[in-house]
Amino acid sequence: MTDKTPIVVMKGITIEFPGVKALDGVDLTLYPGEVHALMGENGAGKSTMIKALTGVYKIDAGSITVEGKPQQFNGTLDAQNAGIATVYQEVNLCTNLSVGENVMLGHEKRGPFGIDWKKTHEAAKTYLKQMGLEHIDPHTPLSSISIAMQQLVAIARAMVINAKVLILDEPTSSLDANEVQDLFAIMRKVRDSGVAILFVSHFLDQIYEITDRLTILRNGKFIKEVMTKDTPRDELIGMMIGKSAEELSQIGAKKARRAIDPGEKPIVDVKGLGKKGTINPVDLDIYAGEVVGFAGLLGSGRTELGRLLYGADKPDSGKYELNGKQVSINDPATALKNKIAYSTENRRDEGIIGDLTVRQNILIALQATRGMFKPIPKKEADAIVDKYMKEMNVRPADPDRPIKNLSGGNQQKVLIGRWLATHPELLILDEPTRGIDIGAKAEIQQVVLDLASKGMGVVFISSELEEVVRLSDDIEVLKDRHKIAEIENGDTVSQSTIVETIANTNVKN
Amino acid sequence: MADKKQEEKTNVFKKLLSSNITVEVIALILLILLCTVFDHAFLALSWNDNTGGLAGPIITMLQESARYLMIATGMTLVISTAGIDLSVGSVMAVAGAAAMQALTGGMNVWAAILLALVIGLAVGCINGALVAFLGLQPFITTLIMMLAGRGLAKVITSGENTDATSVAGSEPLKWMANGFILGIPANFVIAVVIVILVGLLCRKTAMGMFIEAVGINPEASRMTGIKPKQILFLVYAISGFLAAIAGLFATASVMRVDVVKTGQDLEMYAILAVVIGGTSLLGGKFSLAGSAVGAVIIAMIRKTIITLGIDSAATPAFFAVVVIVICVMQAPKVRNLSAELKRKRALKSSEKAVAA
Amino acid sequence: ACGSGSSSSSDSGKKTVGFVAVGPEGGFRTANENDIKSAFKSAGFDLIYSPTQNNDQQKQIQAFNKFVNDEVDAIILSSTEDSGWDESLKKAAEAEIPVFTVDRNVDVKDSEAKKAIVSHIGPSNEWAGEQAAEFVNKNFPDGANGFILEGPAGLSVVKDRGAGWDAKVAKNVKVLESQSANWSTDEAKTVTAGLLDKYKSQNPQFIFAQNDEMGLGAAQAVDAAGLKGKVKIITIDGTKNALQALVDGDLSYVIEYNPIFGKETAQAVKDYLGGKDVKSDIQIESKTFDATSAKEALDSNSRAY
Amino acid sequence: MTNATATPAKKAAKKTRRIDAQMIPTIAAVVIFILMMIMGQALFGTYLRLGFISTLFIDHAYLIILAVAMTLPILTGGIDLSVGAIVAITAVIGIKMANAGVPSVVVMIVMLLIGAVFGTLAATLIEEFNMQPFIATLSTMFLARGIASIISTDSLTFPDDNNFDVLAENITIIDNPKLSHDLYFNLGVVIALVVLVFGYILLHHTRIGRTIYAIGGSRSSAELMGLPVKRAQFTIYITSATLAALASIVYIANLGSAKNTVGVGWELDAVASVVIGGTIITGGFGYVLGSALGALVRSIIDPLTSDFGVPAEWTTIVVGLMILAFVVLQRAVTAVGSKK
Ligand SMILES: Nc1ncnc2c1ncn2[C@@H]1O[C@H](COP(=O)(O)OP(=O)(O)OP(=O)(O)O)[C@@H](O)[C@H]1O
Ligand SMILES: Nc1ncnc2c1ncn2[C@@H]1O[C@H](COP(=O)(O)OP(=O)(O)OP(=O)(O)O)[C@@H](O)[C@H]1O
Ligand SMILES: [Mg+2]
Ligand SMILES: [Mg+2]
Repeated sequence: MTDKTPIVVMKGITIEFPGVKALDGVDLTLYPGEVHALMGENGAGKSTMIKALTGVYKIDAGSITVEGKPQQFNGTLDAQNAGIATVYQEVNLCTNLSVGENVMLGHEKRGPFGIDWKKTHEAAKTYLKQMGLEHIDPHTPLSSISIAMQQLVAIARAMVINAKVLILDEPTSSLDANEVQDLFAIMRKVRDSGVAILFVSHFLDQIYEITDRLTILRNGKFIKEVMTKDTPRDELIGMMIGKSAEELSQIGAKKARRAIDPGEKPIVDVKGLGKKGTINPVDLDIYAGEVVGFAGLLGSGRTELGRLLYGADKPDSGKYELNGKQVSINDPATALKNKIAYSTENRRDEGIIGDLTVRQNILIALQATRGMFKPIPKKEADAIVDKYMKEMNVRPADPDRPIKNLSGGNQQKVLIGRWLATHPELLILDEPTRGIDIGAKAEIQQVVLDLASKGMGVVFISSELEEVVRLSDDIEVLKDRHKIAEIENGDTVSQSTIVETIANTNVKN
Repeated sequence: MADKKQEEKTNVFKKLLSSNITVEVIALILLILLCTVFDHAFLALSWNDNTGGLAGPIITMLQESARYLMIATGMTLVISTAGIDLSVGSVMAVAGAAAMQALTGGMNVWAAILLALVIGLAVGCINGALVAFLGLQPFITTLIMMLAGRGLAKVITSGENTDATSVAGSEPLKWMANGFILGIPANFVIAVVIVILVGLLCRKTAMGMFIEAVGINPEASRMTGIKPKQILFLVYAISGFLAAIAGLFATASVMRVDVVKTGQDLEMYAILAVVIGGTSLLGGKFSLAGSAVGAVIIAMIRKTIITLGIDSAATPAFFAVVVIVICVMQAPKVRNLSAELKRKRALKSSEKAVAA
Repeated sequence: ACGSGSSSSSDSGKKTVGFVAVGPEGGFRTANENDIKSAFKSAGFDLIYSPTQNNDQQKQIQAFNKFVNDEVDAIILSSTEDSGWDESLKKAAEAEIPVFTVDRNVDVKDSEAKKAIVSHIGPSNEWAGEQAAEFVNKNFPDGANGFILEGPAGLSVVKDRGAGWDAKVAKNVKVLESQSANWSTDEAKTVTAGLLDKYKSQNPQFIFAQNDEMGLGAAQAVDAAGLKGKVKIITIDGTKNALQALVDGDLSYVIEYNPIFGKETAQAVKDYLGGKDVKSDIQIESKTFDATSAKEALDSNSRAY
Repeated sequence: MTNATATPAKKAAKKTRRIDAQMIPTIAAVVIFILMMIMGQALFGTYLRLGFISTLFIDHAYLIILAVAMTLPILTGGIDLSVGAIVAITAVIGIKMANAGVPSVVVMIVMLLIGAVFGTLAATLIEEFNMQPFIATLSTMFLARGIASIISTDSLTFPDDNNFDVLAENITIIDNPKLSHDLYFNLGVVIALVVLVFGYILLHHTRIGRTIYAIGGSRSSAELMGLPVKRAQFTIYITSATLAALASIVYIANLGSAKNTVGVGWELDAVASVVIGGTIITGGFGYVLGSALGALVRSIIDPLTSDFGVPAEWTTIVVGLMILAFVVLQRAVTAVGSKK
């Protein structure tokens, strides 16, 4: 195996941003016909390494050779021309165009009169089909499909380029188990055709399932390159976080279901809440100290239900009671006033305010509830920022950086801090652990449990059934934009309970 | 300890170098130098007993800059929300027309000033309502208001260039544009005070942050409980109000409104001042100080044109050249030239090392 | 065949006249167009008024062509430019619609197009420029230094007034600098203040402002510099404000550019449509004012603008 | 089985929805334009005359070209403010050259090249020096206008024997006894229509065109997708400036004369046309066909205002209100349409 000639060799890569050395002399070697994973915590420098290779960032020191030739790409286009196809961590597609156009952009099929749209859309269809997206019409506007599907579209797009190197930065973060398997099937096929694949994921199971070789980074430094099959999990975790695996905070067994007194009133009680075309009327109640999980497949309407609860979309039917009082939550401002907070799954478009600092991003929601002309006193603000930076373990621990310069996982932590700072009674978390490293994931799960035990109501939306089952008291199961079941969590409930419920329930439309 | 201090020093130095304002100030100084070379008395100041203030080229330049300061400040806030206000020039004309017409109609001078400000504010509010609540595009909305505002000014004066020079009792207004405070032009002082007030309003409350948030990502802002519509409405209203003050400066200086010329093309100057000051037309972070220096630069360019005696036919070309030079100086490519060179050198040496 | 609109009007007996205008721009222009409108109204015409924006000739051409299509009985053309009208005039000629140019004359090359123009009515810009030069020559027989404040570069009014000045000005009169102040009072004040600063040592004695608006601005700068009365300011147009300033001693000489010729225009149109002969060039008399004649004019309250 | 029958129905629904959502503003423009024409005809009786329609196109061939030109930068979220000034500088230089005896074809080529040079300058400032399009083209606007005035502030006319006339020659299709009922066009109109087709093909049938839409959606995404963003930007600004030069050719051929002040404010008319035609000023959505239509709508607003007998001082207000009414109406139709 070792006598294979590498296709990409990166040596001593150093990249410095004002104030941080994101990469410090990192090596990476990719071999054809192998899946290679970049491993490391949030902010370790994985995405930066990928951007260095594809010419998005200029390197400050080091060398890159592709197929033996020294290369200095001046942007993705150059990298593409050299046979490197990339799907970046944040989905980068154009929401103003259709799905098909996005897949084929830059590679449209041409006829005698320029682009031949019929052929192009047909081609798009076949690529979409490869990704298991045969049900999506290429003419659908991209903006109308969920983030997860957009992720798949982005991967389909990478397939169009006949690449020698395929780079996938956290492609599985928003996919459910089935889709991950579909994706792996494709990756195997591509790998076997002799393509080198660079893969990033925070799911160790996936890493052990699909990869051949690992490069481990920590704090922008190269730690080691190893073969996957020779490396036990604890050793890998140890290398990634710099301490032994045992020290990782562990969450015990499944949460015990919170008993509800017969006379107790729920915080939130909705009846028939719905919006035409997005989610059919749903009944739901959430008690203080309860974690309610939303489970369902991609596009089942979990996000839409969360948004309705928060007033991000205006419901067009239903009754909404909050602590026994009838309210109408028509916009986020009202929701926040009523102590409801919602952390979005779409971090880039609806979450972070990119050019503002981490500090401002933490404070902004609290500030909005207090009103524009009542600034939070500096002392109080400092305390809040300090508290949540520490609590969420945001790195780098500098609150005065623009949030857009943080790694994806750290952005997510800051956002959760933002919502906690408003002291909500009901906190809706939509995919809060997406893109978060194993250490931090456990931390966030712990935070959820702590919050609940202090009396907060939590809605927990996640594509990972495992964590839904582990954290929730009640699980609402959704399918095709209908609530199909409400499962009281207990010893008999497991992931398969939910999967079966979904499979065996038919939704009348 | 000493090391740290050293580091801080270099940091401050680096920050200064990378700031837009530094480039602006350099440009301003260069323009002043250029003028001084052509006209040795350019920097000379004298006391004018006639007006009770300092006199000299720099003073007239500051006097002219007052109106740019006003519209550039409003424009900064609007641009920060990723909008644009093309109507400021017309609002100047409307406000000026209202004041002059009211004065000739025998209205009390303070009432006339108030009337002008209210009208400016009202036009701003209409802009704001159309953009925020009807969701129209700022460019086209304020373009329409630019057309309609000019018409409104004509309606107010029945198409005349109303002249209030000889109206008795209008001294306060005249003083606003022509008077002096401690020898410094009153309008410049007033303008600077207003800019500082707006600055304090933005930075001491959360207004500035909210405006920037809306400009950076309106949807994310909405999700944090900010009401983007209110913010949008607010910035256009402020812009209208400040444009009215600028209109008073422009008309009171000659106590006459010119329905066609007052404020003509000034929206472009204001936008230039804002962009030179480092606020992006795509919205987001804004710098009022940058815009203020930008406004003074615009006045200085116009002064330079007069001082150098540039042929009136060539004026626009000269203006263009100066603006291009300033913007190119601010380009990251040019500014980071030394850093870029250093990086290239480091890369070369590391490549050599790899080869060896 | 189509339409019952007012524009195809022969049945109603009232003649329709299209007025391709510049638009209300204060001072001269507003007085002129209002006068034409009211004169035609009282002469029993139906006048359709079509102004342009920003002095844009294109919008005037569009309006002109529309009047041809509307088959109006006559077109009054107050053009922003003196050339570029051949195509449109040809159409008017083909449709047999008489055209009367007012204020600015137009240059026509095409013989076909020339036929459309019946008459030109208006005062002369060159004459106004000449008067300004004559005044300076007379007042400073030993020569003098001064400035000219021009309108926006390229307008033919600016050129004609300038040409008139150049034709008549004496050799010993030196123009230190010509600057554009864009017809604007406010800009003129700034520009003049700058020029006075710059040429302090050369002792400027006159300022020729190509219109009243700029002259009034210059006067304020001169006043602020403490030079009132020492610098003579000459302006063209003759608005009430300027005459008042003349009386107050802020200005020294005002040359009228008489905008009141609606009656003459309406009469010419009426005569032509009635089959009478019309002079091809109807020159409108303008006056010049000094302080005394200005006071008389103001006191008699006869000025319409 | 149930699935199989359900899918096609869903698909069909999605397809029509797509057309609705993006085309509605443009369709609204068509409908409102027709309504305006009918209103003009009903009230004043001259708007559907063949002569009116003929001159509408002939007099606004230049604006159609400019609107198509302006569509390109606006689709990317940029703008080209220099088009009016480029008309001026190319016109002044063109007529000067013609008077110096240079053959007309050469003159036209030089005019187009001058346009291209200014476009290249703007694109360089934007791409190489990070200037925002608004500011870069504002600078080239001042520059072009300034150079035009330096060259000449005279009213220039073509010499008698020039081939520009050919472009302006009327070609009559329907000849009626009265000129106002003739249907005619000239080569300028043909050029405008060719430009329209060119714009359509460029935007919808070339990869550069698709890149333009992608940049309008998200420039950083377009870059990360490996699209030739820089090349597209150069193409856009060079094309728009060159088309402005072409508009200049068509315009001065019609007039036979020009001067440095020609085209003041035309950039704003062009922007208004583009927006009326349904293109979003922040980029990403819109069609050239809409822009051409927008140019026609913009063009009949002025005659309507004057026919209504609006008092002089009120004209710009009414023009403004009419554009506003148009934009609001369009917005309303779009809102209702996309809700469905
Ligand atoms: N454009 C930038 N400017 C400044 N700092 C940056 C920039 N991009 C990344 N960084 C910093 O570089 C470091 C590495 O970030 P990177 O995005 O590569 O992390 P990552 O390993 O991909 O993390 P994650 O798993 O969270 O995606 C982080 O500390 C981040 O804050
Ligand atoms: N703006 C929109 N317009 C039309 N349909 C939409 C829109 N946003 C989402 N949808 C559709 O609504 C359905 C529900 O989406 P939603 O995002 O709520 O799913 P979900 O269950 O949260 O799954 P996930 O977030 O994991 O994709 C999906 O079919 C999606 O395609
Ligand atoms: Mg990453
Ligand atoms: Mg979801």
